Amino acid sequence: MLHNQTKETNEVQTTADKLFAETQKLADNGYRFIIADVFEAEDNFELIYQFGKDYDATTLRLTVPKGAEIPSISPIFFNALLIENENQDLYGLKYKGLVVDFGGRLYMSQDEVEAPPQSMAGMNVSLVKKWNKKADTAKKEG
Amino acid sequence: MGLINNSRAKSPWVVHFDCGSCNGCDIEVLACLTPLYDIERFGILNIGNPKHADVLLVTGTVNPRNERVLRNVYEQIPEPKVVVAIGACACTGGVFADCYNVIQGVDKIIPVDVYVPGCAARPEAIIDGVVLGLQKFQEKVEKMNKKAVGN
Amino acid sequence: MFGMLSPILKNGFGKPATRLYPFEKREAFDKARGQLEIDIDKCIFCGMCQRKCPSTCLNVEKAASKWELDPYNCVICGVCVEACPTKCLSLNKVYRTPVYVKENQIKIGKPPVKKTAAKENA
Amino acid sequence: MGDRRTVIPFGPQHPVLPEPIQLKLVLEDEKVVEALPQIGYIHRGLERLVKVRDFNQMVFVAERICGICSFQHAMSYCLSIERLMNIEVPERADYLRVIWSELHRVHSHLLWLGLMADAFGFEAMFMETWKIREAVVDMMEATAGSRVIISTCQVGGVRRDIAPELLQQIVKLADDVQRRVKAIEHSVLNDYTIKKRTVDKGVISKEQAWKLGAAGPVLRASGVKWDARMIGYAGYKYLNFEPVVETAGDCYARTKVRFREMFVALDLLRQAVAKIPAGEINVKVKGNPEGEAFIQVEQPRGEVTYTVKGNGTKNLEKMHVRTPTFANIPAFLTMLPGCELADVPVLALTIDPCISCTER
Repeated sequence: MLHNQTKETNEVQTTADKLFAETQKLADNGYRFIIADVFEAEDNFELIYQFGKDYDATTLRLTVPKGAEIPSISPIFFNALLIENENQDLYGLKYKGLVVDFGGRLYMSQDEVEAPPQSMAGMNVSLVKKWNKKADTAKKEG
Repeated sequence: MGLINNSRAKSPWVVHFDCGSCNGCDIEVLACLTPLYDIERFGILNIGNPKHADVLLVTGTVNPRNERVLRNVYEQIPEPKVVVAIGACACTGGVFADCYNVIQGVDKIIPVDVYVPGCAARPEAIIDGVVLGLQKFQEKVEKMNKKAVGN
Repeated sequence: MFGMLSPILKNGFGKPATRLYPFEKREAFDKARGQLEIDIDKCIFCGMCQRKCPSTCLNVEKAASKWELDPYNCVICGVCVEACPTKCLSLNKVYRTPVYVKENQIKIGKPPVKKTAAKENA
Repeated sequence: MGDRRTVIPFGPQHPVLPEPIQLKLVLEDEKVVEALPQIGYIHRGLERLVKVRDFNQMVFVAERICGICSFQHAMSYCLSIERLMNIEVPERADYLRVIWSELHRVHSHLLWLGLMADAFGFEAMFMETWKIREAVVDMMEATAGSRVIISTCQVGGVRRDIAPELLQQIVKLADDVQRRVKAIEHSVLNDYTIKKRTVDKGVISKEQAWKLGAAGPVLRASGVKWDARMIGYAGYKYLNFEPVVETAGDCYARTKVRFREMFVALDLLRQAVAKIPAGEINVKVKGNPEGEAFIQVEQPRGEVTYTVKGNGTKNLEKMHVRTPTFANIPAFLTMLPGCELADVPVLALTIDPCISCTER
């Protein structure tokens, strides 16, 4: 359950097909789009859309399998454009109908590194490795 | 030629390039220009054009996208030149050294002459760093003069 | 119109706002965080500082009784000082000066005397 | 028509903005028709660091998302972890958090004002505002030990206490800054040149601002009374204040909002010093965070949201930050069409861009 500072948000479970319609309903009720989050699991993504009206927040939550296309809500809320492009970059999600599509190149371009999956596979992270890396470069320079 | 190069060390112009710092070091570089620290009294002038500059101040972590911009700015500065890396991020990567989009230190991309530690580096340390860089700058000028005489 | 007069007079005749830094040095504040220092004799090489450090700038090797700091990676947060069980780490008030060449600070201490060994000797 | 169109890249290295961001501006003669941002020059990918740093170390990483509102980033992160772990922070720590965040707000707005003046070519005011700001920064150093990134927040409270004499000095500082900013306010808001360059430039209506998800002063300058501090996190629940609202929605209104916000912040400082109770400043944290939390906190640039998910280990599973500048870029893009090329720097500065926040 998602918490706000002071209270719990009302949460609506939805699916990828109904997402656009649900968002439209919220938009008609005077809500604004705040943020979309992605939680990555083994073979699916859990998407969370936050909407706000005054000091209340409403959450749309849906699960999509990896590789599935998700309808973009940027035609309704223009500000969803940046966050959806960011998710394309960082998680490899696919959005349908984005207003401006950077094609997964908002942060990183073709010849640059790819964002690692959230499981951090292929990233040199351990302390020991880092110190060895430093020593290696020192040797090369020296 | 010698006279011009000698006078360059007396009034060095700096160009500041932010590679991707958290703004902490940037505002300290700017703070050096403002009345309380006022490095202009040493003849140090901050300018936007790398072709006018002698000293390059680099702040922040380098990532593959701004690496090209950094190299471009560096190559446009006429010889002799001095590079000052400001802050932990520019020296080694700082807290972000383990991030996937961070190159650990500016010195992996361009030669760095002076390292200013600190997170964020204090204005006093930045002034010290520029002054230290100028000593090296003087050496480079002398080397260039010798070369010119030799030819 | 006259509103301008007071700042003009103040700026014209008052003391300059500039701190003449290299010639006049300001005293550091009591709480100022400068450089990390170690009293290596007190260190027991437990590696607590290394585990708590957010920027992985410390490296402690118990076998070689070596304590190593990369001062150019240190973000001077002071977490290691709070975490140190023997209080051998401290932050002084003097900021670290710039250098030409980055060098790690390596301190080699005496290997901690094992309690059991001490008992046997006694 | 076609040959009158030009694409002008604005940035990444631009004298007005110290930070690299690129805007591709499609111009028709001097008028901007379309704008497309190209970001990523500062992207570090620090949100993925949650996997290698434990939740206590992440405070210092979160703090370095942005050097200008560093304390508020650390505080928001700590608030979200405290929400997950159900930690009650001591009341004194709540007040100290307010004091440091309001000091940050004052210093950020002064910094912005200086940069804005610089964009106008108003060099003298740039120097004057930074001179005032330096007093605020000195106070941060006196209370926390460091000038901009003060590293005083931790999960469960704050790391350093402020002595009573220093608290009194903060009140003195507030009075002093108030007097000096009042003097500047008069000459800025009544200046003919500044009015000429800001009034009716980059107008965003109330509905637009709300729908575009604008945050902070941009939202409030358009007449929406929304301030995340009203939710009542940290010590704000004990203090009285009113969000600053202007209705015009143009650059002038945004400037005005920031001026008035500075006075509100100074007033909050005085209130907090007057009410601060004695007691502990932090509580011991046991266990690991588990669950999901969503936190909204008001920064100088607007509302930041933190979404964190913990899985019962010392590493979080996910942290996501939506920063105010990120939220304001769509609003900025809609302001641009119709304005002239020479207005772009001023428009860019009225959203108070902070690119290192935006890209993290």
